[in-house]
Amino acid sequence: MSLYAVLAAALFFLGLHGLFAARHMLRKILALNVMTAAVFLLLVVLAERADVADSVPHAMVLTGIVISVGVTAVAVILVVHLAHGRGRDRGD
Amino acid sequence: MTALAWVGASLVALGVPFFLLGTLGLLRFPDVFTRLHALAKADNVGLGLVCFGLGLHSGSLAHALKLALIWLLMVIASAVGAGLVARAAIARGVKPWGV
Amino acid sequence: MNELFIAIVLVLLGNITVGLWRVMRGPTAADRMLAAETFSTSTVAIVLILATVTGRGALVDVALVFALLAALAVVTFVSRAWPDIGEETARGGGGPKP
Amino acid sequence: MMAWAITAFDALLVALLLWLAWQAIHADGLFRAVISFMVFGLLMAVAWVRLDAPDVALAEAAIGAGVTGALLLSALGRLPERDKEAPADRRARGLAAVGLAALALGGATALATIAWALPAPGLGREVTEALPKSGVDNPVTAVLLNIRAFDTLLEIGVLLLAVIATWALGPMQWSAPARVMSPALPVLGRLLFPMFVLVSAYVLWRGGHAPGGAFPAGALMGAGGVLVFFAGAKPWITGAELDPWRWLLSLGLVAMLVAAVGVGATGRSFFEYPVDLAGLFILALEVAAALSIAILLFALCLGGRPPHRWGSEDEA
Repeated sequence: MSLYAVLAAALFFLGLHGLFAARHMLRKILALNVMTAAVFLLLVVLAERADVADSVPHAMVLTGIVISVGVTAVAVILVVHLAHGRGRDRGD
Repeated sequence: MTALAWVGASLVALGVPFFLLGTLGLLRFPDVFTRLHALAKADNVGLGLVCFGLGLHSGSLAHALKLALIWLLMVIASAVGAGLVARAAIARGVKPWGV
Repeated sequence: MNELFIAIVLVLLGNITVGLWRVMRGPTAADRMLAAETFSTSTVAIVLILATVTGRGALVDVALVFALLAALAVVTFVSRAWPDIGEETARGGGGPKP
Repeated sequence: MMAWAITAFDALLVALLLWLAWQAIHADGLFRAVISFMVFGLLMAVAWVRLDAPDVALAEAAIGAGVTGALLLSALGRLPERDKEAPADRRARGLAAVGLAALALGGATALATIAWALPAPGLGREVTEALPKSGVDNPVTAVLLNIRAFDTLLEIGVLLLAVIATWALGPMQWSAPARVMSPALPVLGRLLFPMFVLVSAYVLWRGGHAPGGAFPAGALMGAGGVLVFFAGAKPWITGAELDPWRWLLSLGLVAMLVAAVGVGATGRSFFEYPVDLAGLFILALEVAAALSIAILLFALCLGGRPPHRWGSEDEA
């Protein structure tokens, strides 16, 4: 299981790096999603470690998954609007 | 019961070569239309064998019916998907290999 | 028997790994999409076998959800995305959108 | 033999997930990135299975592999320009990436070790003790709809806000009818719709005593709605009559608020259900939450205000 803890940490930094390094907005959204996945992973791994099976982190992750899809949807629509707005400004 | 479980397990094992062949087709076939076969045929036979085998292995009818439903849904999805991708590819002007 | 099943699951995951080559290579968007669809079939098989190994019936439901939604990606791709995407290198395909 | 094979499986899965995440952020071509991310979501569900979190795996299967993929692919079709990266600075970025990767690996191991060293009593014992009074047998459902029902209330509120935000930005962003018509599409919609209803109801019903419940059921129903809609079905309510939309979209939030405040009339505090009626309360809230999550996800996937008449709209 410790393998997955390392995965969570690595994914988090990967996503953080992507959030700054990626040029295209859509990639930034993907990076953000990778980071959320990493956080969920860490929560579930820690829940696994507890002495008694702990369902509170699972419930939090369930809530988090639904919220992250909401955030992704809003961000994606904003990117689409942004892309079209930019195109008009440049005159093409 | 144990005999049934063994038959089921060997059916599951028998499904694996189909997945491998499907991936081989995915990698080696020359164009989209031929590669569709890998998706629509080989993998679904593999999944069918796995589902059938696991159904026999579990020895419970309800479980086996659920597995059959899963297989049916996957077959529908890949049949429709393959047809759609082929249509879209033709509409886009992708030429079949050798034509 | 569980040993056999775990070995099979390992082989299937390796199979996905090899298939990723097609996602990376393309050449058309349809090829990448196709490869992703193939992976979802393999994933259903992996989840089903893991369900048997761990004896958790709930995992079969996970596979059921996958199977139900398997068509969603292809349908979205064909009806929404592909007609508009400028292809990187289409084999005799249409060029990028004007 | 078994332990070895399981470790190999985990290692391969972890390596694949890292590789796919890297590809999603840095691969050439947006489409390749999106497909990599979709495969990433698929394999994350396998990771949840390995981590013994079937509830999360169910939700991830419906949302990560379903709704998010559909959202990203639809957006890709609407983006006018491909992301062009100047080839000149790609080498410099590659070097920077190597440095950052080293840094990240160091930081990652440090973080993982720290997380590992944390004391981990967890709340498992408390939940198990409260379970008989909660009204259901599945601890995750108990946490979501009784013990921490407040979180669920806020979460549905966030989803509602997201829908309001996207609809406020203008009309629907992707057209309703499919671009490539095929006789298989309407058949697919007709065939799958009853299956979606059936399986969602089943997942919802199972939530009381086994993994499942309002979240996966709602997500599945929402994703199913999107699939059937993309296959050519037209919802019976349009954008011309927004009242039904308003009621449907706020259904879950209203139900949760009524349950939260309503118990106050009998002198109880916020979300404190009567113990003997808790099961009933949770069932009602689950149905409301599932329907509401389904409708909200569907509304999100429209990518904007629905048109006045289906099928006649022009894209913005």
